[in-house]
Amino acid sequence: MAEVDVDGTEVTVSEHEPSTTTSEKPAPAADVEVRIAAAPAHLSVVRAVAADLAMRADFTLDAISDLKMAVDEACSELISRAVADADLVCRFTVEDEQIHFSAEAPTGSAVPPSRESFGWRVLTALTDAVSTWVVPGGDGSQVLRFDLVKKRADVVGL
Amino acid sequence: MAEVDVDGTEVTVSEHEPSTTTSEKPAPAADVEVRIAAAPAHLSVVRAVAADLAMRADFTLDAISDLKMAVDEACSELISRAVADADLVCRFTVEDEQIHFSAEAPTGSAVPPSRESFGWRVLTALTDAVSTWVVPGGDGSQVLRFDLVKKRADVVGL
Amino acid sequence: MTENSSALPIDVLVDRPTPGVVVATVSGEVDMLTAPSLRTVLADEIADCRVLVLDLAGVSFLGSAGLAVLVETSHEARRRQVELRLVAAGRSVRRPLEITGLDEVLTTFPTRDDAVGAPG
Amino acid sequence: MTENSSALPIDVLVDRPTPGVVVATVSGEVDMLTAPSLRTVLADEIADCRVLVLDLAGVSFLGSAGLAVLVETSHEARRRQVELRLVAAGRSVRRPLEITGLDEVLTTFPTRDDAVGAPG
Ligand SMILES: Nc1ncnc2c1ncn2[C@@H]1O[C@H](COP(=O)(O)OP(=O)(O)O)[C@@H](O)[C@H]1O
Ligand SMILES: Nc1ncnc2c1ncn2[C@@H]1O[C@H](COP(=O)(O)OP(=O)(O)O)[C@@H](O)[C@H]1O
Repeated sequence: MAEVDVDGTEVTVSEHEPSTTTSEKPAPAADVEVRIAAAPAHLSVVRAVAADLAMRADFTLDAISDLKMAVDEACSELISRAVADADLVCRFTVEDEQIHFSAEAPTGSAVPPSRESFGWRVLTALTDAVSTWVVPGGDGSQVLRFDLVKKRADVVGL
Repeated sequence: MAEVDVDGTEVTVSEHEPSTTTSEKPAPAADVEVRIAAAPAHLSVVRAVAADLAMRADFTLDAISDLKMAVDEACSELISRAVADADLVCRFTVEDEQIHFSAEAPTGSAVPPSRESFGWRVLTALTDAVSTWVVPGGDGSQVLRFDLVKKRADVVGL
Repeated sequence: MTENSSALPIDVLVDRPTPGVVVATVSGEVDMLTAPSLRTVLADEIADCRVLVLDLAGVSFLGSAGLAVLVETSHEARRRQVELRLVAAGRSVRRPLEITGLDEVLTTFPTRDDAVGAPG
Repeated sequence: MTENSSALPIDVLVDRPTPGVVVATVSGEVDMLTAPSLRTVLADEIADCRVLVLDLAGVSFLGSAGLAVLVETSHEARRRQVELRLVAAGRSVRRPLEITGLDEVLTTFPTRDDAVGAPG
């Protein structure tokens, strides 16, 4: 399901776990995990964590700004689609030249976000790789997940 | 075990869960939970979360600075005393006029930090209530915990 | 996890330096939480001016919910024959506009004085 | 959870504006992670000066590990008859010094120029 977009972003939208994205490599344990109520009031905490990690990993100022926006976009999408009273869990892993971010929340729909949406175009423009999919949770529920990779320095564009 | 310190901070050091601190009230679920590897490199993420929450809760600039320092102090103490490869879990709850912070990590010693230490004096100077204790974890292990409360605006001093 | 009701991290100040000109000065973070209040203020102000200056110099974060408000306001401005001018200073505003190509669609100025003083 | 090896968020620049005077300009966050590198630099510099100016104006966080380095450096300075002068500007440095009462024990100045120019 993975493809390379016009701007070089590796993108995946799938109803199953994608088979060729970074998420499939044996994942190192996350450096930082943040759990919030899936509500817009907590978006800024997740952006603050993203900015702090990217700054310390010596990201360029543009890359810090892009990561904040990408993390905000993925979490906003998860919050819009989350079931009531859900938690949103974010995991950040700082790798050599990039930060890997993944986030998930229980959702009511089995359909992942459309790749025709403005939000998806923004995500692909901001990141070096992005994927999203829905996996079955416990007792018949569904979990929507985003996975993205942002490099320390890069040239991106829509 | 709880007492009121010279500057009005409610303080508790105990080997058992204290019986008269804020931590004993039926705790509301945390707004934000942050999990890090118990290592100094991740202290700044926890401070960034503390600062973001306090700013949005309209804390005074002195109170924001004090909360960052108190959170850093509690987490530094937990990191110093943590067993190898441990995780440190922090929980923030934003209440009406205050932020409640708690943090814990597995430790090798059953003895909580001394209230004669410089670190403890700093913590009591910075916060409105603070307690620390060691609880039994799974399979014979020990967990050291800090619990503190910082009000939106306050006058504090050592 | 619970939801707290903290102060909204956005401020919008409205000012009328000359007749027909409204300047809305936004500061703080424009995201999914705060974009609705920005939308409400701009929908009110656009009804009663010839030039709407949206000063974003004090905006520290502009997410796609905020960009959507800019796009909607620009459509509404065209419909009402109001001139929309953005003040976009600093990376946290310029970068999202560039990434989405909106900098080529919207009229931007580096400072408030440039925007207010531009020939109509 | 793993430990990452990101760049240390501290910088120490050493400068000798006049003979016998060393100015160490610190920027970034001084916490449990970074205090050891500050300690190392100061222990080196204090061996070879008459006046040590520690400019903390660019410090955005000063935790108790950093305060401990200041206390140790002050003791070492007294032992070596070196004059220690701190530049403490901004809340993130002044507040921790006040809270711990260290502002009454250490000699502080509002600017680097004041500290360098003070009568010895
Ligand atoms: N190029 C753009 N720049 C900024 N905002 C846009 C752009 N295109 C669409 N939007 C805004 O994004 C929102 C969703 O756009 P759309 O492409 O229809 O996505 P979706 O399919 O998710 O609804 C709309 O409110 C629209 O105003
Ligand atoms: N008043 C103070 N201000 C700043 N640092 C101090 C002060 N008192 C002690 N310290 C520093 O804190 C550290 C621990 O001090 P101490 O009171 O002995 O606590 P502990 O019992 O935890 O060792 C020491 O390195 C010391 O330099």
